[in-house]
Amino acid sequence: METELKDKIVSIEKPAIEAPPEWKPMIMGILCNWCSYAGSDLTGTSRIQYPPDIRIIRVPCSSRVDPWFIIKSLQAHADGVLISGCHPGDCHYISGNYYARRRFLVTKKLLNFVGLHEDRVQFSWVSAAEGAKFAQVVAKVSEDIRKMGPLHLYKKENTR
Amino acid sequence: MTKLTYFPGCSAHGTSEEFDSTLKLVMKSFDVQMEEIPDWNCCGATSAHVMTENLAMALPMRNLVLAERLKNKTMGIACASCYSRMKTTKAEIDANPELAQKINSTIVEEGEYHGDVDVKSMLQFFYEDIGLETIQSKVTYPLKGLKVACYYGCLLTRPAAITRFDSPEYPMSMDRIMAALGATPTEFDFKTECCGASFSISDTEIVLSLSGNILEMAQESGAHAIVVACPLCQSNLDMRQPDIDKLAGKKYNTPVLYLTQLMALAFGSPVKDLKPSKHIISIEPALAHIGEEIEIPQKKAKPKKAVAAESEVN
Amino acid sequence: MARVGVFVCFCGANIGDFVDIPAVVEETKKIKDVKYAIEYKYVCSDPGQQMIRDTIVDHRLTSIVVAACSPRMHEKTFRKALSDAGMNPYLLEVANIREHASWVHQKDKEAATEKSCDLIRMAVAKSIANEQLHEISVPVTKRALVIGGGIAGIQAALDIADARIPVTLVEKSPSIGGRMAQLDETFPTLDCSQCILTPRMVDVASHPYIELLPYSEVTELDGYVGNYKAKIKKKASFVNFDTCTGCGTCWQKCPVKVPNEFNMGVDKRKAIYSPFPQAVPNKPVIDAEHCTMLIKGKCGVCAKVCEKGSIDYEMKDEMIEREIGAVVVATGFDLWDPKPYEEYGVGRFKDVITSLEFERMVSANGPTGGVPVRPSDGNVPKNVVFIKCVGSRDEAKGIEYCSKVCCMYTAKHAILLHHKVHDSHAYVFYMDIRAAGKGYEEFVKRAQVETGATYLRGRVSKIYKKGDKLMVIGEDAQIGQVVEVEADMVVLATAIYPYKDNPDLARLLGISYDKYGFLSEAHPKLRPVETAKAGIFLAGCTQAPKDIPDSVAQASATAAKVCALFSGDTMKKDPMIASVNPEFCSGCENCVSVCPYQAIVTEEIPMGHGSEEVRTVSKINEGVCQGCGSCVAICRSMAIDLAGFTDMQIINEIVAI
Amino acid sequence: MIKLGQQIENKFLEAVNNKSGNNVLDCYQCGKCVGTCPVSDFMDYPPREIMQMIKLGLKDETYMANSMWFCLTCAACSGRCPREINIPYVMESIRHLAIEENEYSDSGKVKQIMKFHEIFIDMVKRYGRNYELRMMAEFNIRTRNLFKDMHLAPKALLKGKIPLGVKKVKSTKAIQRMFKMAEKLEKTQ
Ligand SMILES: Cc1cc2nc3c(=O)[nH]c(=O)nc-3n(C[C@H](O)[C@H](O)[C@H](O)COP(=O)(O)OP(=O)(O)OC[C@H]3O[C@@H](n4cnc5c(N)ncnc54)[C@H](O)[C@@H]3O)c2cc1C
Ligand SMILES: Cc1cc2nc3c(=O)[nH]c(=O)nc-3n(C[C@H](O)[C@H](O)[C@H](O)COP(=O)(O)OP(=O)(O)OC[C@H]3O[C@@H](n4cnc5c(N)ncnc54)[C@H](O)[C@@H]3O)c2cc1C
Ligand code: SF4
Ligand code: SF4
Ligand code: SF4
Ligand code: SF4
Ligand code: SF4
Ligand code: SF4
Ligand code: SF4
Ligand code: SF4
Repeated sequence: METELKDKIVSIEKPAIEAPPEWKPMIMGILCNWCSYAGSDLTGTSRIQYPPDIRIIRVPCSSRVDPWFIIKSLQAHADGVLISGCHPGDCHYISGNYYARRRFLVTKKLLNFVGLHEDRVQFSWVSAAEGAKFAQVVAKVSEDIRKMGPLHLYKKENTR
Repeated sequence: MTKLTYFPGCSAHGTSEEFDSTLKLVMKSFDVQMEEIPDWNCCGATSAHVMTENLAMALPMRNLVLAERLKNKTMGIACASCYSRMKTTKAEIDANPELAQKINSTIVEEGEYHGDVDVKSMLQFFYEDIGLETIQSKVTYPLKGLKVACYYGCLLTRPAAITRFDSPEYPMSMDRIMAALGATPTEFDFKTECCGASFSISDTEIVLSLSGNILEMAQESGAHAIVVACPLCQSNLDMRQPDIDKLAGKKYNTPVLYLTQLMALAFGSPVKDLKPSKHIISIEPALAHIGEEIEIPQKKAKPKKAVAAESEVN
Repeated sequence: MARVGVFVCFCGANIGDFVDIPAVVEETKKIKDVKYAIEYKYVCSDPGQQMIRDTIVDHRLTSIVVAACSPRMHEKTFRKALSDAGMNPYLLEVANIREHASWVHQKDKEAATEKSCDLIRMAVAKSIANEQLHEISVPVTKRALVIGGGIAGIQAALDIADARIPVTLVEKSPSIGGRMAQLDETFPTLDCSQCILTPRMVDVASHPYIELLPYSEVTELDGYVGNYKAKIKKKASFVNFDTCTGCGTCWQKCPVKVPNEFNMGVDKRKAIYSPFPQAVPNKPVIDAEHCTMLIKGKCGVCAKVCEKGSIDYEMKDEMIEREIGAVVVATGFDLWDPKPYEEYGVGRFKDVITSLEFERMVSANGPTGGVPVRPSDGNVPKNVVFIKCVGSRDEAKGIEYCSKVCCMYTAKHAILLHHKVHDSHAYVFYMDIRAAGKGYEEFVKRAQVETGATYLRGRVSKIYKKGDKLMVIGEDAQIGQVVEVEADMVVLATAIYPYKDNPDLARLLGISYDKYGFLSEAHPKLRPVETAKAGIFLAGCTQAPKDIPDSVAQASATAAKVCALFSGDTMKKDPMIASVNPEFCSGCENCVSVCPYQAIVTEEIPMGHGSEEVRTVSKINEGVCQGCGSCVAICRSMAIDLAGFTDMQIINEIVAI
Repeated sequence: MIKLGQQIENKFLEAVNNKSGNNVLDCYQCGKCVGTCPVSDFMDYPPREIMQMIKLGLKDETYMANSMWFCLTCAACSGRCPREINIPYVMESIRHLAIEENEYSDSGKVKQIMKFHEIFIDMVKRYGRNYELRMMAEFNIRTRNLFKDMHLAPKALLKGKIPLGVKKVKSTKAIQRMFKMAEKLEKTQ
């Protein structure tokens, strides 16, 4: 996996790619089960609309998120990653989100180091009651990524 | 020989000459050399503080700068009000270098402020630097029989965060010094009540009422005299006493002595050195109690057996 | 070879109207491992579930994906369907195409359809890596440990024991009863505290399912929910409780007097003592700090007078062990020391006392026979000033919080003063009157109207002494005037504060506490009696200030929790937990430090290859692990994985889009 | 009647908070300061009420109060305030704000107190130190109360309690320059 990663990083370093007109960003959302995933469900139950650019993966806790998942997402098809967990102090597992936050900051530094815009990866706190906030967060990440442009030239058909 | 930078304050050469002179006597017994800050200025007292922000800090700061030049560790201040202004200014500028610089810019001739002199009241200096043991060791004429109410006033121990000395509510340092001299401090709950200080001239009515309460409580406590460590307190309680008497319709006849006067006396100075003539309320009747037996409320004598049962086996 | 079956749900119009389901099914069929895909109107309906069961059998499927609503909604339903068809329920994945697609992209059917396809693709990819998991069952030791024998601990112990579950009740003082035993009459009904408490204390002592360990402390707790092991120190009492009859001859004859804690030091007790007449057990202990026999070998009177020969000066502390399944902590409260209130003359004025001292004085069984007296001269006070919120709600000198019970007990004290001294008058200085409870406001009214207590709104500024009177100065903010009350006695309603050693106990139990030392509940609203550590519960004032009704209610709630925990011989646990592969573990112990539940321990295993040497690796206790995954992400050796959310499963999801 | 609700922003509160380094909103109206304050009986609004007036944004009423002029900065109140509000600082800041905005009570008492402080500062400016006798005289002249404290004068003078002269600071120039610069600082704020 190490060598694979290195190869990929080199390719990412290339200058920003011109976005084809039909391009839509692809965002990988990794959400904790207890707060943010429940919040995103609430967005649905409340019928709050947001850009259809996000694909959501459920994990027990934001502390389950391995930096590898972020890198792998960007390597695969995602133009951006959103990680979301419980508010500080509300973690279902007492202190998990605190570790996640620390690890995430380190990951951002790594992204910077390899030449990626650090806002391709974002972190947020969304509680189970914040359906509207989840929609806002997705809209914001989506807009940020749209400004940054695609990370991958080809649509997924080529790699699948 | 210890050296102490001395800030006498405006009243030292005026209203409180007897404080100044006995202070010097006492310091001599302790072998402390007092170096008066050359060309010190008024600290601005309450007035500068009431009316202005910067001047209120500039005036004390000039003294602090001058004091630093003497290179002694500590500056002792005779007046509680000066002490408070100086100490507060020091705390504020030490905590805020920007402010320090700003205020320092108004002090052109005297130079820069470094912040390396300790500011203490004389009481604090006696209590912390000289110590009760040394004080006691100098006593040649114990003040046995003299009951005193120790009055600290508001500014010697307040605000606690700034003075960091004794208790703001019920301080004991002066009481302990008095006890070391052989006198008996009374249980006096108005130790730190305000005497009206700065209203002495502008609103005398307030002073009469506040100082009146203090005299009343001192008398209630059975004290022969009040002991103070500040010229403002002294003048309010002493000079205004006849007026207070009139208002209260009774004679308090409670002399107000500086703690240094009693220290000097206990260390062997004759009464005339205390400059008794300076006092509006004569001090002699109070001093006459020295040598009297004091009736200490005896603990109820218990039968021997019961006493033993208290802690030990019979 | 994976054979995945996919069921796409219309949810009536909920999904059907916004997602082109037939197109989704067509697209799904193109996925490599999908052997079967079908759409259905309501998959969660009975026929829908029947369809799943049938298809599993008919098509020999190896994993199932349902594309429908959120897994938080029906994952359980579908898992059961799998089970019923003889398939491991954890081979199910749910693609959330309702909350995450149809409902949030209602204006863009094309995008919603495309997204649904992606979500299904991800779920299929994940399901391929799904493994068969089995619910973990942890054996439970059906014995509860209750720490603290105040009213909360007593109630919890009795409720649990009544369910025929054995209880070990550990109390650090010589008798159970706690603070309530010190109270006279109690608000809001003014019934006598002893009368309602003593029967319960006796019940505890005689209950066949309760083992009472007085004069004991818990010193260690190991293990996890259902399987704890406690070490308990039985402090040497120097009295053989088995033979002692509690006759009292020894303490009548003992010559050493010590301030009596039970009476807040108002009177004295002996070096051998039983704390109060109704004590349970009513056997004395020798206070080793004061007994002259134990200090310097002189005396021995008690041994001489004891007809039963129950005194044993050689007795040593004894350590015992108990295996237990759950713990209820009910260690109650101490009173905050009002020493910082120098302006009230605390420590200088003898007649400025605390509320609990007053409570003992007005108690019929108290040191003054139920009459309040001034400690300075023994006279009965006429004017009594009560000051509320002493220490409480005072950031400068005390603590920020409100102690909750003192408004009420001060009203009680005003009434009791009137009952005991008819020509007395109570002045109550208050900031607010917090009387939220059934019958509480009415009770305060009783103090104000029937008793005629004068309530003054303000915090007392200063107390000074004038002759033998206490002059109390404060503002009456209602009229904006400073008032001075000439009082004979002043009672301070000092704050409720946890015992100093509460944090030590918390650390020993592995639970958390707040900055004051109160033990922390798992959730302030929805899990107020549980701690973050499974199997440890909280009752009474150890968690926060409370009155008796609240303490009792919380205690009964802990009993319900304990009984639920013990309802089977084993506890079922979610199998989605972490495990270490010792071959990869480098023994760095990073995982140990991140686990919020202390579920990870280290063990030594042989180096292998026939070597004699050992190495340290981590091991996860499956009874304790809650499956958060922190350890998985932190492990650089990739030695840990989390069942149900394995690296493989998640990476599969990631690369599927 | 005091009408509230006409303005949402409480600029006055903000100004007091900024100047005093306190948050007046911390005050929960317990009144401990009032019973403590030695001069609350002389104030038209004791400290607790001043706090509430600031909270309500009653700027004009606060400026017209005499309370801050009576405050002796004795710090007894702040030592007891359960919310750790530095009340004398709050008093000081409204005093300074009132001076800045030149809006304060013209009651005789307040005028008298201000006059005293002005004369005192004037003495310090002139001599670097306080000249007690001169000050008393000037105060009496300026407040048109020539005979105030006259009954004390003979005895006090006789006993040397009030010296007839003052030992000036040598460098009065330096002091005066300091005054000027400090005044300038005051204005630039
Ligand atoms: C003056 C006053 C008057 C009151 N009046 C009333 C009233 O009228 N009505 C009312 O409803 N409430 C009243 N209360 C409140 C009432 O006292 C409490 O609600 C009640 O006592 C709380 O019970 P508890 O079991 O939580 O704590 P406690 O009664 O404090 O019991 C705790 C027990 O745990 C033991 N313990 C502590 N630490 C350990 C340890 N480490 N190991 C083993 N054992 C330990 C203690 O020895 C004690 O026996 C009053 C409180 C006060 C202060
Ligand atoms: C405006 C407001 C704000 C609040 N905010 C908070 C807050 O922020 N935090 C907080 O902790 N608390 C808050 N509360 C209090 C909180 O709402 C209550 O504590 C809580 O809802 C009580 O729950 P309950 O189950 O006892 O009663 P309820 O929530 O009233 O539930 C009772 C249920 O019983 C049903 N029912 C009634 N009669 C019958 C019958 N005869 N047969 C069958 N069913 C019946 C009712 O339909 C209802 O569903 C607030 C209350 C109010 C009014
Ligand atoms: S399974 Fe979910 S989506 Fe389908 S019908 Fe039931 S509730 Fe609706
Ligand atoms: S130890 Fe002996 S004397 Fe004391 S109570 Fe027990 S039986 Fe009685
Ligand atoms: S041996 Fe100890 S406990 Fe017994 S009577 Fe003597 S002092 Fe009391
Ligand atoms: S319960 Fe009442 S007396 Fe006690 S802290 Fe709260 S408000 Fe104060
Ligand atoms: S973090 Fe990984 S390698 Fe380190 S001890 Fe834990 S399991 Fe072993
Ligand atoms: S998954 Fe969480 S609870 Fe389980 S061992 Fe790892 S860190 Fe601890
Ligand atoms: S003491 Fe402090 S909190 Fe209480 S009224 Fe005064 S300023 Fe407000
Ligand atoms: S500092 Fe001012 S307000 Fe506070 S007690 Fe002293 S005089 Fe009163």
